[in-house]
Amino acid sequence: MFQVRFHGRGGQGVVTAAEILSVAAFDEGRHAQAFPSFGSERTGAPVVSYCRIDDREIRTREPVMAPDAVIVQDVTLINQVDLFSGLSPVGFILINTSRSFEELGLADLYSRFAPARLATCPATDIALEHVGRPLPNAALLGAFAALSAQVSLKSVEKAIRDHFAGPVGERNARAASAAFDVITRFTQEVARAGTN
Amino acid sequence: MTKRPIHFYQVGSFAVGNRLLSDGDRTVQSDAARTNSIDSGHRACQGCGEALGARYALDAAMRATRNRVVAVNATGCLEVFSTPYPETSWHIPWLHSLFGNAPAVATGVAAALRVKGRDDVRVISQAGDGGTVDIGFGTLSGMFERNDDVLFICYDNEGYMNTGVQRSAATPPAARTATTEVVGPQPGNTFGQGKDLPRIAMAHDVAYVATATVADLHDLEAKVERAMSFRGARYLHILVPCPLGWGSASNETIHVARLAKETGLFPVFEAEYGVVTSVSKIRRLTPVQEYLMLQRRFAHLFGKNPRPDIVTHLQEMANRNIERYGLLEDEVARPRHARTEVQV
Amino acid sequence: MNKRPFAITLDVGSSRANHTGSWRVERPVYVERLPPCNDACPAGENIQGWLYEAESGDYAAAWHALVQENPFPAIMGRICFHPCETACNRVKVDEAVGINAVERFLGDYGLAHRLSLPPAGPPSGHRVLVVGAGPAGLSATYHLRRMGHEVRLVDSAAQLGGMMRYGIPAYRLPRDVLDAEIARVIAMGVDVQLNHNVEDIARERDEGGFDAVFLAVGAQLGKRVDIPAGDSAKILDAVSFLHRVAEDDAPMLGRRVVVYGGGDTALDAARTARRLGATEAVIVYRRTQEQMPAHGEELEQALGEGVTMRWLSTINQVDNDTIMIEKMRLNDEGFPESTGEFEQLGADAVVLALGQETDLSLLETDGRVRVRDGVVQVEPDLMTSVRGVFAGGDAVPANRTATVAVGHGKKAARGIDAYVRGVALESRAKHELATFEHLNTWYYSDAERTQRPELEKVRRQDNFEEVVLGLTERNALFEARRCMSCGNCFECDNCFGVCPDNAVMKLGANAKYEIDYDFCKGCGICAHECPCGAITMVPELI
Amino acid sequence: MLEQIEGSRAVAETVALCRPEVVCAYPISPQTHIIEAVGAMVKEGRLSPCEFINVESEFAAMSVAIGASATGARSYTATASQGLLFMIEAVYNAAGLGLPIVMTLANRAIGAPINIWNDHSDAMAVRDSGWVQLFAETNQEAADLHVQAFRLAEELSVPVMVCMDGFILTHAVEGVDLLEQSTVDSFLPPYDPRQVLDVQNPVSIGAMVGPEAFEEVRYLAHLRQLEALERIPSIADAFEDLTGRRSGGLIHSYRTEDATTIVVAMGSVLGTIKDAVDIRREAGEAIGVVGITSFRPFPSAAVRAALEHAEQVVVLEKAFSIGHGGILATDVAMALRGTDCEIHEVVAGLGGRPITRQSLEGLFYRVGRGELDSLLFLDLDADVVNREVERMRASRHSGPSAENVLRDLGEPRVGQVS
Repeated sequence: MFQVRFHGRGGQGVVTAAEILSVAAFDEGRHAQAFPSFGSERTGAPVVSYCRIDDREIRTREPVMAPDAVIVQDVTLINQVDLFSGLSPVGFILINTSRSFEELGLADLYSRFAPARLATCPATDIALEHVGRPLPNAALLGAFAALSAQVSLKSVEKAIRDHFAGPVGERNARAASAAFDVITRFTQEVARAGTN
Repeated sequence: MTKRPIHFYQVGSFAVGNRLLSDGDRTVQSDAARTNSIDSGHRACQGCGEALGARYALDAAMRATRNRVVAVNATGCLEVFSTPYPETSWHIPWLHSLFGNAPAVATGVAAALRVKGRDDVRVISQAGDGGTVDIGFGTLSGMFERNDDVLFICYDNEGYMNTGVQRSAATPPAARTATTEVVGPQPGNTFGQGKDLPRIAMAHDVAYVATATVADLHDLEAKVERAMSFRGARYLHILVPCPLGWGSASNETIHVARLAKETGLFPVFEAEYGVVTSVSKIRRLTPVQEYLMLQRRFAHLFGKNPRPDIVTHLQEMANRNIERYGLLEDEVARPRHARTEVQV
Repeated sequence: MNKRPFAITLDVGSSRANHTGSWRVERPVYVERLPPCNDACPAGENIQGWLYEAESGDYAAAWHALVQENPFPAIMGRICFHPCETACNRVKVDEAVGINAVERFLGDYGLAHRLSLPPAGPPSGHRVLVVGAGPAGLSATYHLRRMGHEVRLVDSAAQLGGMMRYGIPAYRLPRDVLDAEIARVIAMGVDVQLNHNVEDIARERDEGGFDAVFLAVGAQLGKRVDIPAGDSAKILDAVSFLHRVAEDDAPMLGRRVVVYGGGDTALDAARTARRLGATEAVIVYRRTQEQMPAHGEELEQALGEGVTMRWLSTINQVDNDTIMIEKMRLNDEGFPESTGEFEQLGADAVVLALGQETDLSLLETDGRVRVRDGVVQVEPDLMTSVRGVFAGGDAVPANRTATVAVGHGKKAARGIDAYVRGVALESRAKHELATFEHLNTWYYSDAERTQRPELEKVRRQDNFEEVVLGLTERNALFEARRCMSCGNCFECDNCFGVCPDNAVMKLGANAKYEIDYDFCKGCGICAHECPCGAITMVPELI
Repeated sequence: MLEQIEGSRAVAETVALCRPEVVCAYPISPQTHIIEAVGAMVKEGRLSPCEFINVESEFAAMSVAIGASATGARSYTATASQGLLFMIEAVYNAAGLGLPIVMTLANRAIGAPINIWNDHSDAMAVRDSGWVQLFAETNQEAADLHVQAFRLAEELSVPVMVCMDGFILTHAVEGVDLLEQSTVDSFLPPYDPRQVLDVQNPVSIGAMVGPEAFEEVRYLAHLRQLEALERIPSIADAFEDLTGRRSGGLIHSYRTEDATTIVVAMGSVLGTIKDAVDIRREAGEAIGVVGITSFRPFPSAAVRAALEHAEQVVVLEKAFSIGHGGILATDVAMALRGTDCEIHEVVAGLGGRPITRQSLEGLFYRVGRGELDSLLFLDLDADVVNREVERMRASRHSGPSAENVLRDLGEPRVGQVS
């Protein structure tokens, strides 16, 4: 089972992101489960959602305690929420930012993981470019597909188009594809650096 | 307006305060030692109009009563964001029971105070528009007709925002909500429905009925103060924009409320014993379009497939209010203080 | 009281444990922006600042704030052409704030209450020669004295004031006002030498042992043009004419006076002529009213006093008691061109008001000071091509107004101060301009501008009584309070009041406010509802 | 002082002796006589200080009581049947907030079909609300239970419902020994609220509690009811010490010592059962009866102690869970876990159907002979039921069968309904 935890703020589409990821996995014939964590917080408050992917039926309903990946939609949460709590030592981290882990003050964290498992992606910029609105969730899903290889870009794009009707879906799918390319290049570089 | 305009210091009648105003002309909110009846740390959305309206109203009531206010709160956003265990934002005695019974609970509080001879302590019951015009309507009407000594405040954000923006009987026509989607030939909420609760309250002949918005603090505070000068049932209806439900920018909460009044869509007035005694005149008459365009819930009226017919319909509603209440300055003034001699 | 039910009943105010500042992606920050009036003021006055003091009715504080930059509020309040009012954001609401009228009120208040300028600074040991006792020279003197520098102020005229005395008629600037405000500067301790014509600036500087010189010699020579004229034609220039009037030596002009030109000096000359007994005072100007450089209010007052205008006309010939004028028309580019239509007018005298030139003879012996197009060339700090020699006012390229000259005086004083102390002139960083878009004008009360009363026209005809009268205290206060305080917090409590999260702390009178970032969710209402644009939202950094 | 008095009147007089400060009510048969009488006493000043509020619904009635109680006033209301269901949200809320409200429930059936007569369906509908539910056997006990109810409620900060059979008790005129004011005053101290809306000492009452503490809140409410299991008998003892009268307590046992068959029931039917038991005893049958006074909290231990020696237990109740069976019987069965008692569920007296001694005798006779099914509906008209069942099989149409049943019975019954 592969478990993903999304961090963002109320109103940023965190729940939608988990849902789309689960649909992408479902489309690949896998079992998937997406669910939110509801609090009394409102727009702007830190919120989380979860997605589980497995090849078997997923029966558990407990919250995700030890995620295999953490996706951070809003980088301003870094000093405010325990974002990486319970994350597997071989887990993935994907942060929506144009900066590096070092610039974010996360050098320590970075040093504890394999380089190919941690990535930052300027998803908001990509969304602004392709979608015209600062909603990074579709782009992050594309980036996640590239980073984790848990789902294919094709499935992610399809799930996005299913979720957002018409041209909005198309634009979001393009954002996902662009982010996928960014992270693919990144992982290739890491791989090259690793072999050198 | 209940309050005479302050003549004149730069922003005398409009801004929250001013370094040069006399104490009597200062708003409660300008006082560094105001109660903050609802305090920081509440979990309302950014730019929440209801959090603001509640503090405005209750702080004013606290001043008017020399800090002797007990509040009853219906279920809803205000209740949920202010009192999730283990924290409460309130600094006043506060009781939450149910969604539809805040007026009746307040009746009980008032009865208990009366039986204990505590006529110095005053009761405020508050709810959103759902708890007022819909599920709480029966108990509210009962509280009105018994003339219980309660000021009921409706924080009207025109929908069920707590549950995810569904339609209430206070949702304006054409507005998108989760239960009045923008599909079909008449997108959004239906025309010709909804309750005008201030007028219904007036029909109960209660001592005092007023409307206000979070955009005019002086007016709002004056109305709370005026309301607290009466005994018996009173009603204050405050328009509180909801950035989430209206799709307005969080920094435009006050601006949007102001335009609601300046367009005439939300008439601001007060009435005593069933008779309108004053209205807040429109200062800068604004076409409804300007108001509507700030809110995504009306976005379907503009853009690629605009609906000027619906905008016109809404403009007609505003015009009707302007005519009904005489909201324009140059209109013949209605008789002021034309109040009956009935005393409580 | 632990007998309360668990979880259901809570202690008040406990939510302060929940720091909602973590929700914020943008933070409000208080800023100061440059008000457009300040930006436009040639004298560099902090207009918004002194209006702020005046708003509270503390006129002495307002006066003191004003004279930090400009020692002549009563003069400026009369003769300044107030570009501040043109720039005023309130123009877009109703009408500009009557800054000039309030300035005059404060100036007169200062005189009436004998308020003192700031004292001279402790002696610096440096000596400065100021040539010319007009607005530039006097302003420089004032600022230099405050910096502790010794000043010798020389002027070729018999009295101090330069063009303020010899160019501006008394009905615009009463002499008692002029004298009183100049006297206050001189009282700071100034070595004044009048009737002193500097002939060689280098020599004067060396002999006096001055560390620096400020040339503020003005533009005292009236421009002349060649107009065919009969022998007995009476033609004089406006500068000399006004100068003589100021010295109680008014020339005889006759009954019908024609003034040629379109500037303020032309109007001054025509209106002065009326007061000297001319029954007709006609201004002939080759362009249109719209193109006239004179200020509108001056023109209105002149017309009110019976001065008449001949637009689109040039004088072709001056004879004994007539002149010939030619009608002009505007070509496609808006320039006047001849029409060949002529008209004869009766005229006993013609006053030429076609501009002024600077007398730079005192520089001739040296020749090192660079001069171009009849004016002295200066660096931004007003230093000329010769080290230690500064110039300002009408003698350098700029608008020739008293206010610009006052500003030059201050600027030169700062330049000189830096020079004599051997340090670089600090450049003051300008704040971002507070444009109209920064304001939320809803909050300003509707208030039309107060009009200044004027002397009844019939009483202006034969004397030099002041035409424009001052504001009453009540009106001045009203007018001051029309100021929107653009870009500068004036403690209206809006931010404190409109925050849904009580995250703005009010620190008390004059201490303004502080954002409590523990709770600020960054909604931005405070910035949006700040009337004067003194809050900005900046993205939250990690 | 012993008076021949209507049950409602006796309750009203006793409630007044308890000095309630806020009384609110909305009329519904068969509760009306109680609140009419209290209202009159307030109006004439006999009950003072007291605010009597005529509200617009039962929902408002309980809400007013909530507000008044939270403000430190002793609060009382009364209702029945549909009224209880209309206020049910507030009923749960009062318990959740721990407000010591006392309410009389004049037990009545629940529609549809609308029916104003007695059974216990209404009380059962709020069985799990967190209220203490005490069932009165007689009007004397009904009156006495109110005094004990206020004391119990205020000691534990729980709301208490005194259930008395509608019409059968409320409208029955019989001898009731009304207490003296001084007696009640000495038994019932002034209300000292555990939490109160006080401007000097403000608190927030009624917070939203999430998953992190909700279960604990509920468990604590349960503990409070368990505490009530101890307080109810001792309050009854104290009452007996003061008045010499045994009222209240958890259960009443009658001729059970040597009984091999014990009947269990609640409310006024206990009297008829006792008569039937006496007759069966004369016939040589070892039969007794246990009356449950405290239905919530349910006195499992006391019930077990009273029943465990019996071979057969007959639980006769005026309500049932449709699709399942007896409600009280289920509770009794849980109390008797691990014993060899055979339990029979008998549903009787629904919608005011009279429970006659004769029927009961017949029932007990059959019990004695081992002829009883596990679930029996006493005095059910099998012909009517069978005809309707056949008709339903024929048409397969869903819908109310009450009209058909009435038609079969020959004449529609017309009665005053609320």
